[in-house]
Amino acid sequence: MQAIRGEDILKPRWDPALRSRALRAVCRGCLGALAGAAAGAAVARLGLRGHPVAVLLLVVVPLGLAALAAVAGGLIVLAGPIGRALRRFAAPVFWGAVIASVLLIWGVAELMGFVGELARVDPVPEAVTAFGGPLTTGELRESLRGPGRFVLLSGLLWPLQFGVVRDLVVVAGVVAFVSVFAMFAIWWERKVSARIQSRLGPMRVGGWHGWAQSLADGIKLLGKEDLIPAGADRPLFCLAPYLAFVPALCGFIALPFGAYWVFRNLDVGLVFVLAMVGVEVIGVILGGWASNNKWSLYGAMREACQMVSYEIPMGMALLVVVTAAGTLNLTEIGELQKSGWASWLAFRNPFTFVACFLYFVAALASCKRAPFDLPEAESELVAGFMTEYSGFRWCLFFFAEYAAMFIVSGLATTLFLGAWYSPLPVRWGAVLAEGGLLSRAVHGLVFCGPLWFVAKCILLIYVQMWIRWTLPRVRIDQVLYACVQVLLPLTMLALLGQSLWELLVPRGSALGLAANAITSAIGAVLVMGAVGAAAYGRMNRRRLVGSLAVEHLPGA
Amino acid sequence: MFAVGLMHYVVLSAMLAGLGILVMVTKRNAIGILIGVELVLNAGNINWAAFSRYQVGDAGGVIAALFGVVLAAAEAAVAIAVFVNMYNNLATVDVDRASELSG
Amino acid sequence: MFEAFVFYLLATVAVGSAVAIVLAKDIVRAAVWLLGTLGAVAGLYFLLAAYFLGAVQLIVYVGGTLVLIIFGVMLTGRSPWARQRPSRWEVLAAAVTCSLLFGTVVGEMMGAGWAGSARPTTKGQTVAELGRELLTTYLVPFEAVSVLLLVVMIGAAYLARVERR
Amino acid sequence: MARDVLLESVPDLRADLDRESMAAADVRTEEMLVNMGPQHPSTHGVLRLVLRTDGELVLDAVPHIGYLHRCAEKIGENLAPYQFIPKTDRLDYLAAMNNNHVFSLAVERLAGVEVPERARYIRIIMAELNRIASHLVSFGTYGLDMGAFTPFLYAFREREMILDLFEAACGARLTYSYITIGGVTHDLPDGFVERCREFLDYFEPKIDEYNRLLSYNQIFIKRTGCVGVIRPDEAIAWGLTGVCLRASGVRWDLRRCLPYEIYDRFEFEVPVGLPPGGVPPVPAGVPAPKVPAGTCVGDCWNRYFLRMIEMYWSVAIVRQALDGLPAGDYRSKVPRNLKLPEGEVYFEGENPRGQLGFLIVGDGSPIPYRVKARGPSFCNLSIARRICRNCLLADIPAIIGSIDVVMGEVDR
Repeated sequence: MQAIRGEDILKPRWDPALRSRALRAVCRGCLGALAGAAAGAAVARLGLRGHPVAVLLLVVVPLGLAALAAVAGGLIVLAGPIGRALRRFAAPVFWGAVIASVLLIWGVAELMGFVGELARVDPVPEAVTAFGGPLTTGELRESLRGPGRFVLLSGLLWPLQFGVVRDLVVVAGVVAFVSVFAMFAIWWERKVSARIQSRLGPMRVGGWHGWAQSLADGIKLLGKEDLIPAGADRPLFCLAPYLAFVPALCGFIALPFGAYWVFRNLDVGLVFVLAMVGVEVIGVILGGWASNNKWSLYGAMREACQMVSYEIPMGMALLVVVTAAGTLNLTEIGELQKSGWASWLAFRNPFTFVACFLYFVAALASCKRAPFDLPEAESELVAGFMTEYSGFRWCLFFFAEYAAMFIVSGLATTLFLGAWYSPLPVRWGAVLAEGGLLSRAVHGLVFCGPLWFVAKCILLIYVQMWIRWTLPRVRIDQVLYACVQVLLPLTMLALLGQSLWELLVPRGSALGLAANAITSAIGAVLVMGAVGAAAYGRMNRRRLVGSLAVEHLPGA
Repeated sequence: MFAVGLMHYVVLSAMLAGLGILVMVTKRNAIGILIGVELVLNAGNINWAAFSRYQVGDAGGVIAALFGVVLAAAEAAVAIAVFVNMYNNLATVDVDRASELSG
Repeated sequence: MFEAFVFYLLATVAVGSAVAIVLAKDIVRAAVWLLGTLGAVAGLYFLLAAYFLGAVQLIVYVGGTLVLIIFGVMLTGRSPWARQRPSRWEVLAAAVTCSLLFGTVVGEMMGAGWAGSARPTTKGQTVAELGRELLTTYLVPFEAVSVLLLVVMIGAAYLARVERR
Repeated sequence: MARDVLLESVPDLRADLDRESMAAADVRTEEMLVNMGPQHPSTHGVLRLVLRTDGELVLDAVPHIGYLHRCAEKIGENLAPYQFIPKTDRLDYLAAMNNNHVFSLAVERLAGVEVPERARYIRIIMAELNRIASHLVSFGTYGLDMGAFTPFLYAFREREMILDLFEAACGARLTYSYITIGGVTHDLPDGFVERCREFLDYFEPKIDEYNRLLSYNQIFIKRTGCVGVIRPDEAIAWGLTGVCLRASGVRWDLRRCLPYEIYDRFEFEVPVGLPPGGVPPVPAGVPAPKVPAGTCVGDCWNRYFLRMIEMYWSVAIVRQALDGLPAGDYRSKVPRNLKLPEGEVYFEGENPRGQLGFLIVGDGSPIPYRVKARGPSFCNLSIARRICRNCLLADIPAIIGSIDVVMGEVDR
């Protein structure tokens, strides 16, 4: 019997006729786009005297399309060798893609910052609304240092001087990040759960540890039939997943990934993000209600109860930090924590330290992760509010869940765990921050930057996964009891204590410093303990999982 | 036309208030009436915020609007509690059938 | 121009959703349309540079009150009378009355001569300023609202309690 | 008999039932009839429960059965006993060895067949290993019912090894038909004893690991402690057997009370449900378990925990049986067309889920006149409606899971 190999799953099975047809279509498209670009260049030069908008629309866009078509054609021609190479070097390709995307994001951000700075040098308010824009392509070309005359590049950069365009680019980036992150998180959750359960998890699709599993699942889900139950409230049923997903996406508007890496630096950033986490619930409730299924309805009711109650302790735990920081602006809160480990707000005093844990528990409940996953408790409610969903809409609920996980982890990171700063004081790297591109990259890698933020968020998400695959689920009355009678009083006490602490213990006093030192030491011990436990488990993996290898047994 | 001023907001809020009253009058379901009340309160709040920005120029209007949001939330909580109670007793939330309350 | 565009967009969503509430037959649909109005009004607050108010609108109204309303709809169930419509002339009379009301209000306001300053203020809009005002100038209403919230909490809990054996 | 006395002390259950449903009816809230099953993740197959609910509160739960009915008893009236053995596999398919064992014993008792000594030991080894496998499934799926996925895979990891042992002995991994009339179908393969010992040494510490992972988890205790409590008199009145009976504090285990086969030769204890602070008996050398606070006798937690303790004792019995395994025949000579004498025999044995009984009526021909099975799952399930009343929706999987029914045996 021939074994099914993993790589077969992603192997494209080209019908030769189809392939040649696709190739012809792509070639035709490429040639057409090139011709269009040439005609456009002529028109732009002669008719419109090289106006930047005209150049952009008539030359750059067709050239881009031609390039895309050429790439597509190349992919079709080289599908075989590329596929083989991909299979052969799956791990390097995977990690190369990761590093390349990080570099790409960084490069785009640098360029946007560069053009934004240029546009701000000579602020002509009227010019912004006028057709031409404050910067011409010529000016851009002048300011670009380099040997060549970057006509194309300056044409590409030109639109970036408008805020709307920059916003659109960032929005596209956020959507892409959320989608890719959700797919990564789904794959990673499967790997984490597999390791916890002494399995391997996905190993085949894509090669290196099944890294393309989420991709394959996504394609499968997109191809699934979009079922709508007969008795369902059709419009609401269709609308609900978007109502769950869009707020989760909006939460990223005010979430700062770095000092300058925030879409809108809102003065009320914290309240806004919390509101977005809270609005997500509406989609879930409506989905449950519109499905016309009793289990879905149960899920919706549970979600409503749980969210409305857990938002209160969650908000209160965050208020503890807000009283310590004195602002709701997430970027400013982040900036407070740049002096290394001990300056992180979780270690400010005992009350913020406690609030950190309280927040985490409340956050688990509010993004319905185990042990608080009652709205979708599969052993009780089949799949809760998602019972009747399939395909893409189901996928959206999933994306919303992982986006919410990232948002609550991001809030915890920003407010408690030093935001985008590393445990090293950022002033140690002051020299690097002043230097050129490379030294700034090193600075971003070692001292501060979005990578630190994302890494901390992923760590917190890992903890959420770890909890999920370890603990059983609590009951609805226990969920509400834990909220109203345990978490709420504790957060209230923490808030009261924190307020008194701010009033009675002046900054820099001996008591304040001692509390700071002790809580940071406890935090360090906790982290070291976790690392040590992980290392111990890694070294004794075989023994912990099972000394009796399967091959020792009869029948194997 | 392109400059948005106070009047734009005032007219919008008047529209919302009118529609809110319409909802209150035409719905028989108690929760529908509550929705109408929320619309009217929102209309009022828009006025507070708009006047605060364009006419008066201090934080008073925004704070009044904040109080309005809080009051609306409180009102909704009590109203829903009353409706649930009413439903428990009368098995309906049709306000026309809840005439016992008037006695 | 941009501001006007956003304003008209949000105003259309708000009023359109409100009209949809009037026309909605199903009470859950009405609640969903209310989401449109509330969200658009929150957007208008952001446009008015009242960021805190906008965020509070989202967190309290959309995340709290609306959930409460939908919850109430679910608790009271789809009773046979929930869908019953008022008669046509009742709707007509109500619409005429409300249009008259709307016309009167707008007319009065036009006549009141509120020009509104051309340069809108940004004073007193940051969270810090709002907080200071709340705890100085508006301390008494603030405390009154706090007491009211407490009373509401107790009252709602008392009312909604179901007596079981 | 003691049973009759206890029965009289039980209040009239039907009157109690009506009073409760009357009281529930005058609360004016939306009551909902919810169909739980036959396709539902936590009804362990095709059990269907019709729940009358008020919000999260379950006022009444009516089990509906019969979705897996395969006329097993009627088939038994048309087949020779040795042909019926594969059908017994499919009753409680998680404990096929035990089913084979009890049916074989019933037939042997009716027809007076002698079983060689070695076969008796092999039968004990197989029955107890299958008890462990069955309890492992029960433990794993119970974790699943409570929302903990990981114990399920741990349990299946270990069960896999037992299945490997069974596969080595008889070639099958689920429906063995290994224990048969007059002995077992094959002798044990070479090296079986060593591998079995290796497995036991590996497995015994794992039970403590499970306890630390799930049994003593505070959330788990809160979910299952004092939920679905069955009083001892109730348990007897409703005819519960096995773990469900013992968890209520009734020390009744056929292996000890009416020893069959050669169970009287082994040292083992019969654990029962204990109040908080109680220490159930375990073999020497394993960490002493302790019943935590928040539980009470006869609740879901005790039913679950007894299975964990019983696994310890099953390991102990298998060890003793491996030590005492004699050489010799593995099967006595039994004629193909074994004539069943006129008369009837009813024999019960202790299965993982309770007492499995077979009534066999012979009429002098090779084919029995009547075969009747008493399935423990069926009898245990009967109390579900009684204890699923006025609990929360999330308690239903907890209670049904702790009763641990196998629908193949309920519907037969």
